[in-house]
Amino acid sequence: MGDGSNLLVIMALLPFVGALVPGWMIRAGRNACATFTAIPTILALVMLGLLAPDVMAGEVIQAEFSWLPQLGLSASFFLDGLGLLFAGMILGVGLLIILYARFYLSGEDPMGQFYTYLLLFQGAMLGIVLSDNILLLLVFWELTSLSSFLLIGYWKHLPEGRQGARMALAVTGAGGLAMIGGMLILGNIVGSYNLTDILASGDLIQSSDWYVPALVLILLGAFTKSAQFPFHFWLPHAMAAPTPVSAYLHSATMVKAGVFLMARMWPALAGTEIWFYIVASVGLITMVLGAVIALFKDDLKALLAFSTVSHLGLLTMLLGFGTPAAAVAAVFHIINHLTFKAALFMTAGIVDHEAHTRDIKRLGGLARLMPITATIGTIAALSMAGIPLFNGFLSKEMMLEEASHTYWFENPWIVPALATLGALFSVAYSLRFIFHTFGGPVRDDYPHKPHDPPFGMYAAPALLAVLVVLIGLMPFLAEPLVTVAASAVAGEALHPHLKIWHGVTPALFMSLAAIGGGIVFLLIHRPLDRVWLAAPRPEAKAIFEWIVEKLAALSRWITEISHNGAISRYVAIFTVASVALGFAAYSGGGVGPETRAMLPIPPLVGVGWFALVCGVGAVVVFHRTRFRALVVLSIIGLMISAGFVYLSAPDLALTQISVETVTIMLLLLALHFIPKETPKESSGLLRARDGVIAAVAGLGTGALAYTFMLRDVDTISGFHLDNSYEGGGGSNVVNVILVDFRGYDTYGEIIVLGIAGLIIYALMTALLNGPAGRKLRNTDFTRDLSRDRHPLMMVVATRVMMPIAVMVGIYIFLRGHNYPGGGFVAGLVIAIALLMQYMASGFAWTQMRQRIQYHAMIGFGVVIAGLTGAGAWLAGKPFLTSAYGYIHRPPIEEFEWATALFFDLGVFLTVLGAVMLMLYSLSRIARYAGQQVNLEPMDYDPADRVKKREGSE
Amino acid sequence: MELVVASAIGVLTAGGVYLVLRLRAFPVILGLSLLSYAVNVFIFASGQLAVNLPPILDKYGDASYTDPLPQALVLTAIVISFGMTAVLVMIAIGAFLDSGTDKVNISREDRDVEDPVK
Amino acid sequence: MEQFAEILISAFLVIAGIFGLAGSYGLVKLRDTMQRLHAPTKATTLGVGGVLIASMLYFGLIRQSLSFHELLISIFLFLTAPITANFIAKTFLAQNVKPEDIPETDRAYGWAVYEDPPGGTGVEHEDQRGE
Amino acid sequence: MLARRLVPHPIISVLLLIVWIMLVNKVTVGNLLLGAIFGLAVPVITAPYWPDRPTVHRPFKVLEYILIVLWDIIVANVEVALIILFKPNKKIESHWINVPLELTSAEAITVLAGTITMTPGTVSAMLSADGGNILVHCLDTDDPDSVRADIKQRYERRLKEIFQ
Amino acid sequence: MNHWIIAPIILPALLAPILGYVMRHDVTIARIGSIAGSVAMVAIAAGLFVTAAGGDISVYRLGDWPAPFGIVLVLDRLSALMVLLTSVLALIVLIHAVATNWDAKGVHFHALFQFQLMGIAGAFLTGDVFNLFVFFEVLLIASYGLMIHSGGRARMRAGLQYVVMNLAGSTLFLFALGTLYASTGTLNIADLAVRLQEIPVEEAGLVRVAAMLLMIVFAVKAALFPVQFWLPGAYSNAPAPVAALFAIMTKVGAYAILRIHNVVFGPDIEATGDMAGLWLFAAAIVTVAIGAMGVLGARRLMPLIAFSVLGSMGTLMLAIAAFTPGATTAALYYLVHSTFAAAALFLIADLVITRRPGDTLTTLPATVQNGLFAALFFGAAIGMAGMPPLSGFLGKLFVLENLRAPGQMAWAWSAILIGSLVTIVGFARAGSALFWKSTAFVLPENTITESEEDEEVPITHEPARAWEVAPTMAAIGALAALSIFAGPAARYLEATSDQIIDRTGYVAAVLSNPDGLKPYPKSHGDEEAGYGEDAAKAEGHTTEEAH
Amino acid sequence: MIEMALIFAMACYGAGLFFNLWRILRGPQAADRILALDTMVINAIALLILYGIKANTATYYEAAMLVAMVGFVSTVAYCRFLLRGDIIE
Ligand code: NA
Ligand code: NA
Repeated sequence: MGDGSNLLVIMALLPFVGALVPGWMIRAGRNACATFTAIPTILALVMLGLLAPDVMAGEVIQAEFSWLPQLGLSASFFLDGLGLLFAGMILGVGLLIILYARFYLSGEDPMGQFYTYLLLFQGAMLGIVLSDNILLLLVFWELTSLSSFLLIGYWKHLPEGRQGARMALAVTGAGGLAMIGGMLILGNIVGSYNLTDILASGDLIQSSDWYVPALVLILLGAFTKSAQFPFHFWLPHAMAAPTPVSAYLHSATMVKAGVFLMARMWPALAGTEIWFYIVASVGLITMVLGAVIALFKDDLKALLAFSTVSHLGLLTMLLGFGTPAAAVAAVFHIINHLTFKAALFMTAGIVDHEAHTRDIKRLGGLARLMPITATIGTIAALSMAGIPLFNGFLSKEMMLEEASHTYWFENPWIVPALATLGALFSVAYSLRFIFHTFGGPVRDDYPHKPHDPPFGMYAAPALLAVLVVLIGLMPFLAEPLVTVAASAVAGEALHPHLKIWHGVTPALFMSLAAIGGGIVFLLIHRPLDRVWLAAPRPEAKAIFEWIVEKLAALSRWITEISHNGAISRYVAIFTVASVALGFAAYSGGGVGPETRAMLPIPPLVGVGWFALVCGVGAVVVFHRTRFRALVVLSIIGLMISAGFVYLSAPDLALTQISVETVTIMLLLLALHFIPKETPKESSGLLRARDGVIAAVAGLGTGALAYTFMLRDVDTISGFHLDNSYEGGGGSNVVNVILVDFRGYDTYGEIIVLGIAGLIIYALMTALLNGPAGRKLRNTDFTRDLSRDRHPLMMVVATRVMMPIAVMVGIYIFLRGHNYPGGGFVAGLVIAIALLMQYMASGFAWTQMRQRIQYHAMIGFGVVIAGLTGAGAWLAGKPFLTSAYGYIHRPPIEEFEWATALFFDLGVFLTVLGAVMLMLYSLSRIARYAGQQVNLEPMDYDPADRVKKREGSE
Repeated sequence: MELVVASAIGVLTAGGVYLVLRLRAFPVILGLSLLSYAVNVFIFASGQLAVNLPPILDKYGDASYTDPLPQALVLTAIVISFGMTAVLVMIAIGAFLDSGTDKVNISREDRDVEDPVK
Repeated sequence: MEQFAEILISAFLVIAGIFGLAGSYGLVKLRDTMQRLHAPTKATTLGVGGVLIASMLYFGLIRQSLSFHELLISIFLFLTAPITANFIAKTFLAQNVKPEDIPETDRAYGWAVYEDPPGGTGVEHEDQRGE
Repeated sequence: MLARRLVPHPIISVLLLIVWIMLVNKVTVGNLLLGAIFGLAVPVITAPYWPDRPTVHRPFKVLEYILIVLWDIIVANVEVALIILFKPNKKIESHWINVPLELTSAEAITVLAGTITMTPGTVSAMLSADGGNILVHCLDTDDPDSVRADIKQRYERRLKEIFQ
Repeated sequence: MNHWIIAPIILPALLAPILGYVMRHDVTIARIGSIAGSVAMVAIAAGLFVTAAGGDISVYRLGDWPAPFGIVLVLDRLSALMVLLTSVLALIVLIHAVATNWDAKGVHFHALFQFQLMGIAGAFLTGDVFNLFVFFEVLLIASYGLMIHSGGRARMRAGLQYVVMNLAGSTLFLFALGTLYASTGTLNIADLAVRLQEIPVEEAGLVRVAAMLLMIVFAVKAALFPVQFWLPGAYSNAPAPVAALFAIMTKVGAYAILRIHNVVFGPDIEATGDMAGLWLFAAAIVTVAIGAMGVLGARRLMPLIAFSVLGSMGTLMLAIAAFTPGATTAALYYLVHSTFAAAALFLIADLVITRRPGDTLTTLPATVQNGLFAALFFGAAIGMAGMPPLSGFLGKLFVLENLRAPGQMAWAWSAILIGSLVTIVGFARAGSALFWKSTAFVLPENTITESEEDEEVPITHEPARAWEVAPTMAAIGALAALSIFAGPAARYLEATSDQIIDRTGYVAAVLSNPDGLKPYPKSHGDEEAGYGEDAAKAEGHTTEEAH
Repeated sequence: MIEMALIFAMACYGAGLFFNLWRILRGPQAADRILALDTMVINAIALLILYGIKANTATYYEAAMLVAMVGFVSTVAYCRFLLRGDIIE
């Protein structure tokens, strides 16, 4: 890459870098801000100037950086004639706008923000015209949508601004997304996203099956951006933006992006029938429609906006014609439209700024009050009208010429006639702009007395007006630029000659007809206006907003109906989906033959099964009477534990039965605070539905289990059986799996418990400190059927049983590695023993005698388990590697130790701590709820009676 | 025997699902407990069912044993579901105390109307 | 000897079975809750006791491995059965029986379920006084 | 005092040693030693929950009491089993009996209540609020007073000797 | 063996108890400890990332047991990436929580937070399906605690629903695992992959059920239709920083599908075929639609963001469902992107809604720093909606580019593009109401005080300090960085995707047990050797340990 | 002979389970249900021990012991719930 490439890249990025400036410089004042904002633009212009000679000489300057090669996205830029033209416009007008905005924006407007957005937009726009990679182009394309959103919504307090911004974003955004699709298809056809490659593959593209979808999607992008029918409606509403924005985005640059894109893709996409019929037709319709509407707009900016729509239609139509001459006309008109339309917007802005209104009906006679402005405006408007000697005339003549020999479905009249009609309306609204604003007598009812603005404000439009005249008189000045640009569009070298007089051509007559007709229309504007106002016509904004609102309402309806907070339904859907998809999956395969005979069913097992089924049925039937449901729940736990015993799973039985008990305790504690009954509220239909879902789910799981139980597979557990004793030092294989082979699972499992303890404690704290705390204090939860809280008999029995239970706990803990048991069950046994103590003597009394904090116990447990596991690192072994050995030292004949025991100790402590912390938290809530606290271990010790009697005697 | 276990799993699942679909927190908790029984037995059954072959190694004999791995998995699952149930129970209490209702479904009115604590 | 042991064990098992069945049957047969309370707390206790003794004898005499851990379960049951019965009885009384329907204590204090113990039922906890 | 702190409940310690042996189900020196260690250690942990240890005066009386109760339990079971199995419900005549107590030790009252529950046709339903009476439910009797007298004579008297 | 592999799990697992039990009385110390731990976690994760970048798959055999008998941790590019992503996100969220004082609004925040990290890291690193379940539970239960952190009426009830739904999901997980073990006899992912290759489709009924149920389980986590219903309620009622952290939680589901349904049930496996892809694809399409509609129809900011998360999960899943290397690369890119995008949105939402009464999108007076918040919201929103210059746009292009299969393209493209449009419109409406319209709005004097009194969450009118804004900026910065460095990122992700799809490499690494492992196999089975010593074995032929 | 006696005893306790179940489901008083459940637990203990004899193993003894212990605790808890509302006040 040469110097030119570097310069090109720097130029492309300058506005983005520059966007950082205003936000920072605004602290130095508004003048400094504007000045420093201009600098990046000026620099970029200078660079463009440096590059221009090479481009004018026919060279294409390229630069490429890798960005996301996996996608085919690279940061590639190139500068050819078309790019040069547009870059020049973007930067040149940009500079003028910066100048103009400095004077236009009032003191309350955040100028830093404005310039930041403006430069962001400038960068995005520049990016579009310089991209040599269509994905990169898409990036910049979407960026223009975003930055224009910010600019249109700049006056955020104005509803029109917000709505206009959203509408512009929605419409251009939609087009942009369609274009993404189109570009991706296009890239796929060509096999490259590089624009240069794509432009060279026109034939390949146009012969592809995917040509039409790609074309349509890309055109959607272009049409929305360039406000082509039927997407034209957003543009006038974007006029809510400050006038500099309208002048810059909505006349000079952004709306031309669509036109640019069509011009850019011309070699690749244009020239086919479908291209002609879509593009030219849409352009033609837009041109006429825009012009007609413009005539009846009273707001100066709206008038100009629809005029812009019309002119964009004109450009689109020209590009749609697909001939080199039309390309030349289009390029030339792009330049001319830029000059007069930007000048007109700025003029309108000045009028608004001075007179405090843009309503034509409230204006008139300004020529005398602000002659400079009037002069500028008149020159520009005459150009817009296509009056000879101004530049607009030249390109319009070329357009009419092209239209005059264009056939539309073999009809030679339609296109020229409509083109003339468009030109006619164009003359009419242009003249209306001049005469109804500046002409006529001076009025005395302006909202504000207008004067010509300071030089800074009219300098920019004045300069443009000068250009209008210059090009109008000496079109050859523009010829080199038009030549390179048009050649770039056409993809071949063109040699156009721009001149004022073309001789007596059909175009001349069409032009004359337009001017004459235009004058007539202006004269009869008043009655026409009445007819227009009386005629029913769709209000695009209203329709758009109606559609968006309806879509939003529909979305809201669907969303809220489906996500209505009914977890029951969510779970029902989840269940049905699981069963259905599971079944679908199953039916796609098959199962092998049964490989195992069924085990016999002893009668006792049948009894247990019956009790279990009854238990489940009873829980379901009794579930409204909550306590009763809890009682029958115990049957199920008991039967399952018995089943585990019978089916060779003693460890499971131990765990199941102890967990079951603690769970019941928790549920009982919970039931204390919540309603004791469940109201009957689901309808019969709902219950039936749930019944069916439940039955299907039950059948599914049952059948699944039945299927796999009769089929053997080879499992990895043979290894565990083989290595448990020698490798893990224990003969209870289940325990060795838990603390060794899969000790890591157990580590996770105790952490779950520890977290559960923490959450419950945290929740309790949050509850007591929140509104629930207040409520608790005012609610009496006590059932208080009985007046004895801590009966003597229970206390005494517990005193004896406590130590025994602790002993059992120790025993279960120590033997776990070799026999059923282990840290988890031991922890629960001790917890249950403590629970017994709490039930006997009450929480307060017991807690007072409790020396170890449960928090600490959980912490120690988790840390001990973790450190035991990490201890293996000392031996260079992985986490949780165990060691074991035997101590032979009389009188203890053989004492076996294993590091797994320490791990199990961690398990034990965590379990105990977590369970007790849960109980503690629940009990704390109860105490908060106004419960009395006991200071004695039992309600009344009869021995006290004796002591008292003795004392009194 | 397999039929007994499979049907027990089915019944437990059905009961559990039915209760989980109820509208109040308490039956939902009961339902989840039943489901947790069901799934524990289900995993347990994924090994071979065997009578009187507990995986406690006999140091001196060469006995055969049932598959110990599913048992270990079930143990882990039991403990985890205990922790989960405990948290769920506590949150149910919290939700009830905070909002005055133990409905599990949150209706539009619940979301829109901010009734202060009574 | 073996023969005798078998007879002994079988006898215990049969007796235990009968008592166990009687206890559970009583639960169904008897008229009201307090009556039903008699059945299991007695019959079942001896039933299980019989089973436990049979088990001890079986492992001690037949399997020649002296076993007495069954005793522990017996101790447990003997310790807990009265407490259980006591609680169930109180539950029944508190829910279903008015103080008038049972004999009075003929002393200063009535029955525990209906009357506070001397000295009341504890004190307020700091939690209730607010934090 | 230190001894009391270290061995808060000697009887419990012995009991726990026995429990340990029952648990491990194997009498070896090692197990005895381990059992002794735990037997001493566990009561130290649980001692706070049993602040005033009861005193037992006559160990032989304890043995005698246990034997009597065991015998009565067997009798009770037979009697109740017969009532349940063969007596028509209509003919079963239940009674509430108020038994005033002379015992004042909580442990003694508990043992008495337990004994009542385990023996013929009686269940101790509750105590009075100050622990001075036991409410007994009698399954089937035509003479409630004799039942009360029996309880006081056969059990309370012996317990009084043991505990007071 | 590289012990650092387990560090992302052990570090928070040891730190959390200390935070929860020792430091629970002093919030300052807890904060220092927690942040220090999280910084260390980022460093460790970065180290692991570098280690894995080379392409070697490191296996950590817990307890020194050989795979598949013990549990192994597997560090490959994917797990390293996910752990790094988690730790960076966590640090950002943690700083936000501390700076905005969220952590002090309830107890045990830091302990739960660290446990949450442990669970997530554990899920990403494990090579065992049951262990995956265990760590799912760890991360879930920690998330329950975080979800209801600081309490409140709506949060509590939403929390209850969140727990119920996830318990249902966990139950299904266990059903799936039971079926899987019953039909394959193993739990190790690599071993499952080997065994699955052997199962002919005529006998694959059970494993197919297992595969499908597992997919549903993961879909619940990833919030895919029709099991996505829980997400909006949960995320919109969680404390906003927690919701930001949850951005990674949905990714856990996505990760699991990427891992399990590529390595074990890959589309080229005869037994399961393209079953997963088909269903995932359909579900993802609907999810995108639901997300977009939710964004457009939202009345409140938090649900709006939650629905946008749904939509992004749909897009992500579309890419995952293709099960091709290119689409997987795109999926990974989008995964990283959408994590930070969601986090950024929730964080900025937190800054805003703690300064106004509630998060309704009705107009209320502008908050302090309206302009700053608006800018941050704009940045985060264009990130999420997939607009340039942030990474969402590239991610979207990337996904679209790789979904070109016939029958796939029309649906996927329409869904993603139309979904984007609707999302953009939705965000524009919301942002306009929150930040633009508010500038023109003044609430009548008396109403504001009244509504403030009722609020459970007190409103602050303090401007956000630098520390409070920095994490949001960092998240948006991550999006920018991901966009600028898309090339290098995609290179790594491409390699990652190749590694994911290369089942053989994974299996070989996991099942090749070096000598010197503990149990000296008294070989299991009749074949002399233990389990697959090398790739050759893993790759193809059977491991029939006929018993 | 022992075999026969075992089967007899098991049949007795098995039948007992039915009676317990009946009473649990039938009530009518909560006390009845608790009582029946407690009895069922005790019957289950007996069955466990019987099964231990039949299977000729002591492995299941711990289960019986644990059932005895937790059965008591849960019975007390059920009663306390009805009596006092809060089981560990
Ligand atoms: Na364990
Ligand atoms: Na099987």
